[in-house]
Amino acid sequence: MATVPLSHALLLSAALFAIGLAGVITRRNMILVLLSAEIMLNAAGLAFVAAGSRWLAPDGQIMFLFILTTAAVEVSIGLALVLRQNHLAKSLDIDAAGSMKG
Amino acid sequence: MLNCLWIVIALPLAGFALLALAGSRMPGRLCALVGAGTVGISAALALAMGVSFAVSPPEGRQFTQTLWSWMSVPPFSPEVSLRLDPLSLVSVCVILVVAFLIMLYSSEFMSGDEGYSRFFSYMDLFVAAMLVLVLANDLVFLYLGWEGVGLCSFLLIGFWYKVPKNVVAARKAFLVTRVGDAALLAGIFLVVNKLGTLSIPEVLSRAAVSWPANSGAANAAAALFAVGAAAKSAQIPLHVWLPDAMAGPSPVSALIHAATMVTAGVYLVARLHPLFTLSPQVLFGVAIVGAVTLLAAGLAALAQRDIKRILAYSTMSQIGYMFLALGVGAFSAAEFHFVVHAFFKSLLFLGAGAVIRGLNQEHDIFKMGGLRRAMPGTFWTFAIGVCSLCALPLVTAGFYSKDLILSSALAAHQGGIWLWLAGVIGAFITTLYAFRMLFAVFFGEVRTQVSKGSGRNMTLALVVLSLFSVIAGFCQMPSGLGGVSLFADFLAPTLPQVREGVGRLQGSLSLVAAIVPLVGIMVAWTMYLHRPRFLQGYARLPALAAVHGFAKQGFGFDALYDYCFVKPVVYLSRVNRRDVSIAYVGAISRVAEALHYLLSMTQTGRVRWYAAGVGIGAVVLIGIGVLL
Amino acid sequence: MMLVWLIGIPLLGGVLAWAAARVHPRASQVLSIAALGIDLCLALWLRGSHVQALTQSGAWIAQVQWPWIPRMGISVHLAMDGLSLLLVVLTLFLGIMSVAVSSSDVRDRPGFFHLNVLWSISAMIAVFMALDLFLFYVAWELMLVPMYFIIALWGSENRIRAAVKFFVFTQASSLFLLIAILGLYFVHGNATGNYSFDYAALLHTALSHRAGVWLMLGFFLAFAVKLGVFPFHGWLPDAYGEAPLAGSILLAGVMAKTGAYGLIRFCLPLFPQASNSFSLAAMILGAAAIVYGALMALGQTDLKRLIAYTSVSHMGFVLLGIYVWGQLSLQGVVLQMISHGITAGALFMIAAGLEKRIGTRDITRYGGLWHVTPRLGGITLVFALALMGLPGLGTFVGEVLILLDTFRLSIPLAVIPIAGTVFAVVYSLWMVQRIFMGESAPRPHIADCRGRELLSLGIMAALIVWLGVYPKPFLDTSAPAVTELRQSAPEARPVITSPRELLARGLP
Amino acid sequence: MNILFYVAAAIAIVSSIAAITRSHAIHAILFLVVSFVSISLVFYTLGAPFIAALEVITYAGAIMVLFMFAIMLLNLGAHAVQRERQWQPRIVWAGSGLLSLILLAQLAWTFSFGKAQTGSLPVAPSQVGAALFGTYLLGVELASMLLLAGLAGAYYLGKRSGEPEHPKGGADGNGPA
Repeated sequence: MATVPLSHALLLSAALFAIGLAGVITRRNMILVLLSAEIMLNAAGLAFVAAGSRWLAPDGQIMFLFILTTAAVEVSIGLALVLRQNHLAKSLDIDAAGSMKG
Repeated sequence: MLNCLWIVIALPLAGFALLALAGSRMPGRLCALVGAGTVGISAALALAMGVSFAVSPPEGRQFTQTLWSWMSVPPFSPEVSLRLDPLSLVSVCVILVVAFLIMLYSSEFMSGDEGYSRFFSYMDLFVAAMLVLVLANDLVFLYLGWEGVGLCSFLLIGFWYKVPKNVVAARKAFLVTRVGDAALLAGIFLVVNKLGTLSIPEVLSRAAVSWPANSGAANAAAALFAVGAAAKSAQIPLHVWLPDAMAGPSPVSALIHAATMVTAGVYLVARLHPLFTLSPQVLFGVAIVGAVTLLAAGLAALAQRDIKRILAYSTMSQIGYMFLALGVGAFSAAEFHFVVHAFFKSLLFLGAGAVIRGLNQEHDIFKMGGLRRAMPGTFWTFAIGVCSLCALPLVTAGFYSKDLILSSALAAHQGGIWLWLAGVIGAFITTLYAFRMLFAVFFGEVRTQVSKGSGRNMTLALVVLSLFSVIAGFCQMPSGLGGVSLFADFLAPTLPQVREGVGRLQGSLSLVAAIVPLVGIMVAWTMYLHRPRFLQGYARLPALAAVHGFAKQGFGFDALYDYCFVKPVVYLSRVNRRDVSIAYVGAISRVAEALHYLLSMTQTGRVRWYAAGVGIGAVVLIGIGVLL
Repeated sequence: MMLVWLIGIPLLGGVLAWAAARVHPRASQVLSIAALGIDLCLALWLRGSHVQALTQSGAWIAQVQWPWIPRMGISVHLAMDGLSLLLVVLTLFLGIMSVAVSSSDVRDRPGFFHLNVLWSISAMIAVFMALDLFLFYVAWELMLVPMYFIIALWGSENRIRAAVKFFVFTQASSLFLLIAILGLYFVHGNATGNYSFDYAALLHTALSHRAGVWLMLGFFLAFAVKLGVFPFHGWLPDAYGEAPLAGSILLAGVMAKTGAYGLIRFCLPLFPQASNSFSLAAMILGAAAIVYGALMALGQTDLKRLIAYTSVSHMGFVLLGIYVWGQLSLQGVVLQMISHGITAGALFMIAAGLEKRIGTRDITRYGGLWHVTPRLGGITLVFALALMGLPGLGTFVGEVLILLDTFRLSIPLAVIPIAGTVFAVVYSLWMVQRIFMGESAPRPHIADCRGRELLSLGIMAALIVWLGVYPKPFLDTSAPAVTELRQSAPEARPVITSPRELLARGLP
Repeated sequence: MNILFYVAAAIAIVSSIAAITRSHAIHAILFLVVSFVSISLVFYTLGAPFIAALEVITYAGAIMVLFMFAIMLLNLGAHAVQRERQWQPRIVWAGSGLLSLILLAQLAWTFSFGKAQTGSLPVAPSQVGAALFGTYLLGVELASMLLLAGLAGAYYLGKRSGEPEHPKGGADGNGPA
């Protein structure tokens, strides 16, 4: 089975991570920020799995599992909060929630 | 008998303590009694000791009494020790007698003044300090008396403290004399440093041994002591405080600024004369200062209108004579003139006080006049004082002491003739301003009425003083007139004999010196009494008016010192009130605040900005990782 | 054992005073005076009983050494010689005076106030007796905390700013002290193998010149700030001005002396060569402080700040005297410290009295008080004369001894302080005349000083006169201690003879 | 086999970029689903079939559906799309894009050293299962507790404030959860 060099896999995860980061920084809609966060999480998981396959050890995949659970929990809580925020502040704009100023 | 020497000082000190602590509760008469009494008793004691000293002098004609050792740090261990020798004995007696008479006078003069007990306590403190100065056998103990005297002059000049002018004058007096004291202190340090001892006879003997004539150390020490003496005796460079010191009551001016304190400088130079003979240059400098002062002060006195300021400048010029005598090496002549001057100058001041009191605080002589009939007692005693001041030949004591000075100035080996000439011109000017004052005050028509005559005590004091200022001269007669030299012989061991010039030139010149006062009286009479209009004509000339104004301010010394010392210091302290040297403390706190503001700017509150911050942080860290 | 009691009694007294305050506010004051009184008697008894220790130099009057942290070489090592005995007696005396007189401006929480006063006094006594550098540093820090509370809680208008400024200034400088102590500890440790903080052990450590200079500067900075020397006196006018009466007296009277004591006991003996090369700069600093303090005192309108600046000027004399390191100048320094403590204490009492009577500290609003309060005027005059060094009063003896030794060292250096004494005349007379002379503004009736205030001021006036007229007992007490110190560090004495060489030497 | 990897990677990247740039929320989510599916394909090529399946089930399935619900609940209308567009002007994209590119370049530079190969042997789910309940037993328990916490949190936050613990009427969620 032809193999893929580890650096390429890591490169892919880095790219996805960067895309996710750009999304978090740019989007003002809370949901899409959460979305981009998901991309970043997934990229991290990809890196783990790539490393796991490189060392032929199941640890990478187990780590992905844990990332998966956290991602799931994070989304559920995140969305609940977004709903509550939308209910309170009548807007999904992330900048509106700027009361914690220095 | 002699070892109760310390009681002479202790009595006035006790008087001071008693009056200071319980003065306000004592009735007026008791205050005067305590004040004058203590001084009287110590005067009597001093005279008794004087007699026993003259009758059976202790060995070496000097007696020292050490009370206790003041500080005991090995090389520098001053003792509180007193020394009685002819010089200090004469000075003590004169001081105590004059002080007692002035106290007697002021018991009536100051009656009714609300600070009555305070006045007598300060006077007692002054007498004690002056006695310490005169009797001190230890340089630092002398310095204690020296400063104590300065302190009392400060307290007494500012006695009527309600008037701001007096307060400023008091501070000015203490400050200027303190400059001299600093020089004196430096001199003492030099002496201790080089000779290792503080007791005066020890210092003089070691100086004679280890310091060659005209050596650097001798010159420096003598110069420093001379500056100290000049400041205390109000000689030219440091004289600005004396005319203002007239702000004090008249008895104070009589005692402190005529008879005793201002002559402390003369006493110091006389006491340390072996040190001064070691440096002829400084001695000659002293003579020059004396000559310059007597001329300048005389001229300034001519231009004054205030009776007490005339007498102040006159005191300055008479002390100029004493410095002249010291400068030419005639130390006993200076001491003799000090004695005579103490009598007639305190007489003049007390007379002036009586006049001022009589014309309820009128100081300007041209507003007085014709007091001859109104206050006969004061007039006659004042006239005797004036004659003694101008050294009326043969009759007054002033003649003998001034003649002694002039003849010894003539005999001086360095610039004698010029000094003599200055002295004679000075005598002429003295006669001018003295009789100008006499005519203005006592002759001519009455301008202000006399409201208060002088009482019994006051006239008694005036009469006794006038008596002294006449007979005091006969104990030291020049060789031409009977050659009695009782005074000089008495002082012989401690002060060198007076070298009288002999020969025809001497005789003729001293004759000239005797005639000058008479000529002076004639000139004064014509100018001020006979044809005053003659003088007014000249007075309007702009040049003469300018000179007159300039002389009136005491030749601009006041303005000079004020400009180059007082103004910058006051300006500097006012500008620097906020203490610029610790501004850096404020600067540190301001920098901290600025940094704080910068950091708080980053907390914008927008989530995306924080995410970007995290991103930037990651990039930076990885960048560092990558680069290193 | 006696020394531990000396520190313990004020500590105990403080706690009791705090407790007693709940019973009756006056009780805490009485109790603290009693505690300090017992302590003072203890100290005087020590002086009396150990006379023979005073005669032959080198012997400590009393010494206590208990192991504290043996592994680090730290021990509670307290010892007392003539110098520290005099300073301890001065501390206790000023403590009693300040507590006795300051009942008026301490209305809220008197118990806590007296606790702070007593604890700071015991810390100061510990500073004067600690011979273990670690214990010295602990006591040095402990001194600050109660004083901070005294200023911050009972001070006048902007007391918080002044208290913080005081605390930050002294705390920052004592950090340098800590670094220097540790530096010395380690240098000594790896040089000789035994790591110890003990003074005797650290005394003769071999130091390279550069290390010596840096460590010495660490010590010097901390002590110079506490001494209030010219460039480091930023906190002094504010702290003295804003502190309550007891605070000002303790600050001016005793805390400044801890700085001087530190220099004499630790800075010069521990680093003789470094101090020698630094001595010229320090002496010039001292002389500058004299003139600068005098000049600044002239410009002040707040009476307490004026007295603070006079303290800067007098501490300039002390610094000059210390770095001349002569037998005369050091004994002069001891006397200058004692007489300045008394003079500054009394002047602060008078300033507080005047502020209580007239309601403001602004000196331009005073005037013509002599007529109303002659006794207060008389006493102020005595202390103003002491301030300017009139012979016959304590300060003169101190200044003369210092000036003479400086004169023997180098004449140009002695000229500035002598000019400084002339300046002193200006500000002290100006102060007295501004308050008591001149026309008096119409004022409600003001009571002259009597009772407790008159008694304490009278005692202090008597003391300053005794110091001036018969200072022998004080000089004899400090003589052996001073000779011992000078023998332990002979190289610290600078050698500047001719002005040319002075200029050639220039700054080290 | 590795051709498949590169194709899937490309699809993943493109669809991710599309996901974050769509102004219409639903389109974004759909693109994301495509991205997750392609990533699961990548997992497969890397020899982790179990994870690939999981990825599709949880990520693409559960989480995206959750997002879908959220968006549906918020019933973002046409005006939302319009607002989205003017919420992120081009300039902001440039800034964040630049930052991401820098980050990408750095990571690329650091990863470019390794020579190792991946996916030579697939890691069987049995191995994963054994390790899961072997060494990582504690981790699994923690993960389950985490999920429980998430459940409780979501339930509590989802409830509108002021609503009683047990609604009196029928369990008809009257209004958005």
